[in-house]
Amino acid sequence: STSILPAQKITIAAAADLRFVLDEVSNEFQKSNPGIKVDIIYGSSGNLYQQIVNQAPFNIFFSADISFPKKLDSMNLAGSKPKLYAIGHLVLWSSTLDVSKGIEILNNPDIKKISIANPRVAPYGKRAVECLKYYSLYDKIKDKIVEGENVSQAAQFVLTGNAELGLIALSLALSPEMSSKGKYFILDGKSHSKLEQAYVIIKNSETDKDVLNFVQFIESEKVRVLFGKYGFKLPVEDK
Amino acid sequence: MDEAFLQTFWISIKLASLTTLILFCIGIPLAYFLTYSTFRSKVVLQALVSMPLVLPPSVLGFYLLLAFSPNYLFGGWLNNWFGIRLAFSFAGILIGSVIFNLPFMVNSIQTGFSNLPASLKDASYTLGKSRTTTISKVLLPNIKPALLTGICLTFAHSIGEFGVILMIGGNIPGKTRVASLAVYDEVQALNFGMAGKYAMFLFLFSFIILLFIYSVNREYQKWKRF
Amino acid sequence: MDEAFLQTFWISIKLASLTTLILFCIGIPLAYFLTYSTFRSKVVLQALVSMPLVLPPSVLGFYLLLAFSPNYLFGGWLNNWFGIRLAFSFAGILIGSVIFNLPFMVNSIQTGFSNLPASLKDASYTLGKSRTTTISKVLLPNIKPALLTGICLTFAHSIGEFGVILMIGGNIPGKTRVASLAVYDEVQALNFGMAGKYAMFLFLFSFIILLFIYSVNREYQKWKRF
Amino acid sequence: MEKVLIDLHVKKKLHTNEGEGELDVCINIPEQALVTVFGKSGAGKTTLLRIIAGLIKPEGGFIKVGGQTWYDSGANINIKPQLRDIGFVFQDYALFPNMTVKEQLLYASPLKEHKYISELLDVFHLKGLCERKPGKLSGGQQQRLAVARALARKPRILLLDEPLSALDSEMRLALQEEIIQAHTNFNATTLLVSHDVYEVSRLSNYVYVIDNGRISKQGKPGDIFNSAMPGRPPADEGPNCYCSVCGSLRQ
Amino acid sequence: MEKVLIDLHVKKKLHTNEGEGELDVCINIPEQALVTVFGKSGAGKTTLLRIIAGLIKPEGGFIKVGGQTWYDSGANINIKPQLRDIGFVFQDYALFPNMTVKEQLLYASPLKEHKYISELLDVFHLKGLCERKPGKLSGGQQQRLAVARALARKPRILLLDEPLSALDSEMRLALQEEIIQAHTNFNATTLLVSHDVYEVSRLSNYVYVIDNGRISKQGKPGDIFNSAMPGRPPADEGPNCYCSVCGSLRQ
Ligand SMILES: Nc1ncnc2c1ncn2[C@@H]1O[C@H](COP(=O)(O)OP(=O)(O)OP(=O)(O)O)[C@@H](O)[C@H]1O
Ligand SMILES: Nc1ncnc2c1ncn2[C@@H]1O[C@H](COP(=O)(O)OP(=O)(O)OP(=O)(O)O)[C@@H](O)[C@H]1O
Ligand SMILES: [Mg+2]
Ligand SMILES: [Mg+2]
Repeated sequence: STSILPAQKITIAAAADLRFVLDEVSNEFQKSNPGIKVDIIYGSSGNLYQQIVNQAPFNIFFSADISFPKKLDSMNLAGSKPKLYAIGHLVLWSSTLDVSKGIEILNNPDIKKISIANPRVAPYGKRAVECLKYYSLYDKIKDKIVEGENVSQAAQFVLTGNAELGLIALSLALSPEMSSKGKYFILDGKSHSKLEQAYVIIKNSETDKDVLNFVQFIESEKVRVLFGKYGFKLPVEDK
Repeated sequence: MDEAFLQTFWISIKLASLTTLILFCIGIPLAYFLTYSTFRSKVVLQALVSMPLVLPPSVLGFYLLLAFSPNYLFGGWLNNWFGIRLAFSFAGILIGSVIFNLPFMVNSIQTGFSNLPASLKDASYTLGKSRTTTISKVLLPNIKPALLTGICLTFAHSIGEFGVILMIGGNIPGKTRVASLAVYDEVQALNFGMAGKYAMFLFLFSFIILLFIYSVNREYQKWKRF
Repeated sequence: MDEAFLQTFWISIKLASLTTLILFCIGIPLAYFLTYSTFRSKVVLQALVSMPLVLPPSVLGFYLLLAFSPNYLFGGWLNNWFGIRLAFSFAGILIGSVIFNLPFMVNSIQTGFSNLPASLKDASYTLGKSRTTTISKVLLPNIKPALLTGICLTFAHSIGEFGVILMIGGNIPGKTRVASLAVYDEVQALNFGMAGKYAMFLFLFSFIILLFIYSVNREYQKWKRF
Repeated sequence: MEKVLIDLHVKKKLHTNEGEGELDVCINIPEQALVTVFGKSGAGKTTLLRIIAGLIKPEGGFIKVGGQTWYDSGANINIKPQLRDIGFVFQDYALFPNMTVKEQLLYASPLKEHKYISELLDVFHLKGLCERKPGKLSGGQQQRLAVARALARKPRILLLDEPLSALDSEMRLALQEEIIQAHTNFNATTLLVSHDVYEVSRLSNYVYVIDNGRISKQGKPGDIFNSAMPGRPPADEGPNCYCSVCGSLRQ
Repeated sequence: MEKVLIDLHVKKKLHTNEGEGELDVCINIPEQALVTVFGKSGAGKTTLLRIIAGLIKPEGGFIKVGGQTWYDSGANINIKPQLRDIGFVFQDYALFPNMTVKEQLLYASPLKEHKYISELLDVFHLKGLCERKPGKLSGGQQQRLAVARALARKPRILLLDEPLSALDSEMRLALQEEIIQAHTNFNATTLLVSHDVYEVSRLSNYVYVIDNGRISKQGKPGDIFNSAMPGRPPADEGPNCYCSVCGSLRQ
C-alpha cells in the first residue's frame, strides 16, 4: 500500500471535545478487531487541519465542526466526502455555584472569572460568544472572560477553581473527570449556531480496509450509544 | 500596527523587563551561594534550580494553576486573607515567568563565578572589604560577559515564552495577552499573514535589542583585552 | 508504567541526547568563532544565534513546518531529490530541537571562552601547537564548567521542550511523541492524576541526571581549587 | 625588650617536592619590627603569610596579634581575613582586572585619601598609567601596583611576598626606601619574603630561615648570612663582575 | 664573524608612565648566541619578546630568522607564532591550569621524549610534584615549570622573560647552569630578559640596553656594566654584608 504507516494500524486526528468518547469507541473497536491498533491524536481542530495540509500521516480526521473537513475536500486532500457524525452541545458548568437556573447565573456578582475557549480558533468558543451576545450579556461580563486555548483548557480553568463558571462542551461535562465534581446546564440551541461535527478520510487512506472498517464501525449502534452517553446528538436523530 | 498590537507588545516588554530585573536580584546571591558554599547538599538545590528547564512549560503552568486556585491551600490562603487571585493576572504570569527563567539567570552567573580565580576574593578580603563590597566591586565587574549572557537569555526567553503563560494567563487583552501568545493565536486561526507580520515584528525587535547588547559587550571586551 | 509510556520516554531521551551531541559539535567551533574572530559584523551572527530564544516555540515550529512541507521550496527539493519528508518524522523534530537549543549551547561555551586569559592561547601557540590542538587540549579543558552548563541546559531544555515538537511532530506514538507531549496530553485530558504521575517521573529522572552531573562537577571543582 | 605584637605557632601539612611534610613554626614579632622570612623555593613561606592573613586555615596552633586572638585551634577561633588589619602583597599580585590603577588604590584606601594616593602613584612611578587596567601593564608595573595597593590601606601589619622581585635594581632600591618609609610613617609591623640577601640585610632587623617546614635559624641578618650558606663558595668579589646589588651597599 | 640568525628592526607604539612613546629597535643576533635585553621596568622588553614570538604585531619593520622572513610590514608577511620555532618563558608563566606538571612537559615535547622530560623534572626539582596542577605549586615551582616547559620543546630560539626572578640564589645558580647547558646542548639561540646584573654577566655574551624605546647601549656585559649605572654609588663590598650573589662568582 502507499500508506506511510505499517498495516494493522490506524492513526486518527480528533478534536479535543471527542477525547473521552473516541477513547471508548476505539477500545470497543479493538475488542472486536484484535490485531488492529488505533492511535488517536487529540488537538484543536485548526491545528490538526494545519498538520494535515502539511502531510501529517493521519488516516481519518474528526473535526469539531464541518468547515475544516470541507476545506480539505476542496483542496483535494480528502479521500471521502465530509460526513456529519455528531452534534455537540454548549453547557454552563460550575463546581461551586448552582447553575440550574440557567443563564441568569451570569448576573451573580460572586463570579470573578468566566472561562470559554478561544473564539477565534475553537468552535465551542465561537458559540459561547454568540450565546452571550444573544442574551445581551457579553458587554456586561466581557472583563470577566478568560480564554483557554481550546475547550479542554477552558474546562481546566473551571475544574481547578480558578474560574467560577465555564461555557464548555457537554461531552466534557459528562466525562468521568468532571461529572462528579460539578453541575452543568445545557444552553438553549437557539442562542448559537449549530455545533455540527464532521469527519473525513484523508487522501490515499480510503483504500485501506482497516480504515474503512473503522468508519463503518462509527455508524454502528454500539457507537451511537456511546456518543449519546457523552451528550452528542446524532445527525439522523436530529433531523 | 493597531493599538491592540502595541498593547500586547508592551505587556511582553514589561513582563520580560520585570522578570529580568527580579531574577537579576535573586540570581546573584543564589549563584554566589551555589558557587562558593561548602554546604554538602547544595547539589540538591542546584538540581532544583535547573528543574524548570526540564518540566514542559505547560505542565509547570498547570501546577501553578493548581497552586493559584482558591480551592487549594496556597491560593485559598491568598484569596481569604488578602483577596488576591493570581491566576489570569499580570502578577500571576510574572511569577510564572520568574520561576520558569530561574535557571537561565542562575546558571549563567554561576558559570561566571566559577571561572574567576580565587585570588581576587582573597585580595579584596585582605584589603578589609566585606563580602558584599567584594561581590559588588570586584567579583561582579569581572564576570560581565556572564552577567550579560544571563540577562540576554532571560530577557529573550521571557519574550518568547508562551507555554506557562498560555496555562495561567487566560489570554486577556491588556493584562496577560503577550506577543508570543498573539502570534500563536494567529497561527492557530490560520491567519498566516497576520501571524507572519507579528512574528516579523517580534523578530526584528528582539534582533535589534540583541544586536545592541552584543555590540556594547564587544566594545567592552575589546577594551578589556590587549 | 505501561509500555507506551516507556516508549515515549525513550524517544525523549534519544532526542535530548542527539540534540546535545550535535549541538556540542556545532557549538564549539561557533562559540570559538564568535569569541575570537575580529570580523566586524560577527555581532549579527551573534544576534541570529540567539534568535530561537526570542521567537515563541510555536512560531518557530510553524515556520519549520512550512519549510519542511513538500509544497514549498526546501521541503519540495528534499522530497523530489531524496524522497525525504521531514515533517512528522524523528529527523524533523531533531532538526527543530537542534535549532531551538542552539543559543543555550553556544552562549554557554562562549561565556567560558571569553573568561579565559589570553595567555593560555599564546603559550600554546609558542609551543608550536596548532589551533585545533590548542582548543582541544588547552582551551576546552579549562572551560569545563561552561561546557557542563551548556550540556545541562541543552539536554534539560530539549527534554522539556514541547512547543516546536507539537507543531512539527504531530504527537505520533512511537515516532515523535515525546514525554513532554504525553504529559501535556494527559493534562488536556483533565487526567490530572496520570499527568502528575508522568510529570513526577520526568521530574525525578531529570533531577537524578542533574544531581549526578552537578556532583561530578563539584568533585572536579574541588580538585581544581585549593 | 619591645612588646610582642605577633605571637604565633601554627601547623599545616605541605606537599613538597620531597613528599609530604609539615609546616610547624613558632614566631614572635615585636611591634614595629621589620622581619624577613627566608627559605628555599617551596619551603612554605607563602603558606605562612597566607595563614597569618587568614586565607588558609592551619591544622593546629594559634595566632595572637596584640591582645587579640586571630586563630586558636583549641578554642575554635578563626577570625575572618577582613577583620585582620593587614596589607598583603601577593606573589602573583592578585590585581583586580576590572579596575584601573587609580581605582585599585582608591578601593584599598578606607578613607579615600586622594593626597596620599597621589603620593603613592608618584613614588611608584604609576602616575602616567593611572587610568590603565592591569592587563595593559608590564610585569614590573603590576608588581609596583600590588605594593602600592597594600600600602594604600595603611595597615597595622604588612605581609610582603617577594614584593620587588620583578624590578630593575634602580627601581628596587628606590622602593626599598619606600617600604622603610611606610614602615616608619605608619608604624606597620612588616613581614617580608625575599630571596635577595642584600635586600634582606638592608630592610630587616630580624630573619627567620624556614627549612623543611621548621625555623632552622633566626637572628639578625648579619649573623645569619655571615655563616656561609650551605653548598655555596665563600664571598669573593672578582674584578670582572660588577655586582649591582652589592655595589650600592654602603649608604 | 658568526652567521647572523635573527635580524630584526621593529616599531611599535607604547604607552608608558611618561606618556606615549615608541619602541623602535634594531637587533642582530648571531647563531647560538646568548643575548640579554636589559632595561627599566616598562621599557618594552616583554613587548620586544612578544613581537619576536609573533604574539604582538609590530607597526612596521621586519623580522628575519635564518633565511626566513617571519614578519615584513612592506611585503605584508606575518607568519603565525605556531610556525616560529621558539620557546617562550612568560613573565607571568602562563601555565595551563588543567594539566599536571608532567602533562605540561609532555604537551610541550613534540616527540614525547620521556627520558628527556624525566631529566628536566629532576633538574628543575619538580619530580615529586609531577602529578600536581599549577594551582597547587609555590611561586618558584611555577616559574621552574615555565622554564622547563619552554626547554621541553628543544626550540631553535629561546625567549626567556625574567625566567629565574622568583627563585632563591641557590636554585637560581643551579638553573643558570641548566640554561647554559640547554643552550649548548641543542644550540638554542637565546634572548634573555633579566634585571640581575650578575646573572646577565654570567649567562650572556652580549647585552642590549633598551631605554626610551631605543637601544641606548650594546656590547659585552663587562663593557656595559663597568661604566657605572646612572644614579648608583660605585661598587664597594662592606664587611657587614654577605652578598650571596657575588659570593659564588668565581666558578
Ligand atoms: N597589553 C598592553 N597594551 C598596551 N600597553 C601595554 C600593554 N602591556 C604593556 N604595555 C605598556 O607598554 C610598555 C612596555 O611594556 P613591557 O611589558 O614591554 O615592559 P617591560 O620592559 O617588560 O617591563 P617590566 O620589566 O616591568 O616587565 C609599558 O609602559 C606598559 O605600560
Ligand atoms: N594550594 C596548594 N595546595 C597544596 N599544596 C600547595 C598549595 N600551594 C603550594 N603548595 C605546596 O606547599 C609547599 C609550600 O608552598 P609555598 O607557596 O608556601 O612555598 P614558598 O616558600 O612560598 O615558595 P616560593 O619561594 O617558590 O614561592 C610547596 O611545596 C607547594 O608545592
Ligand atoms: Mg611563595
Ligand atoms: Mg616585562
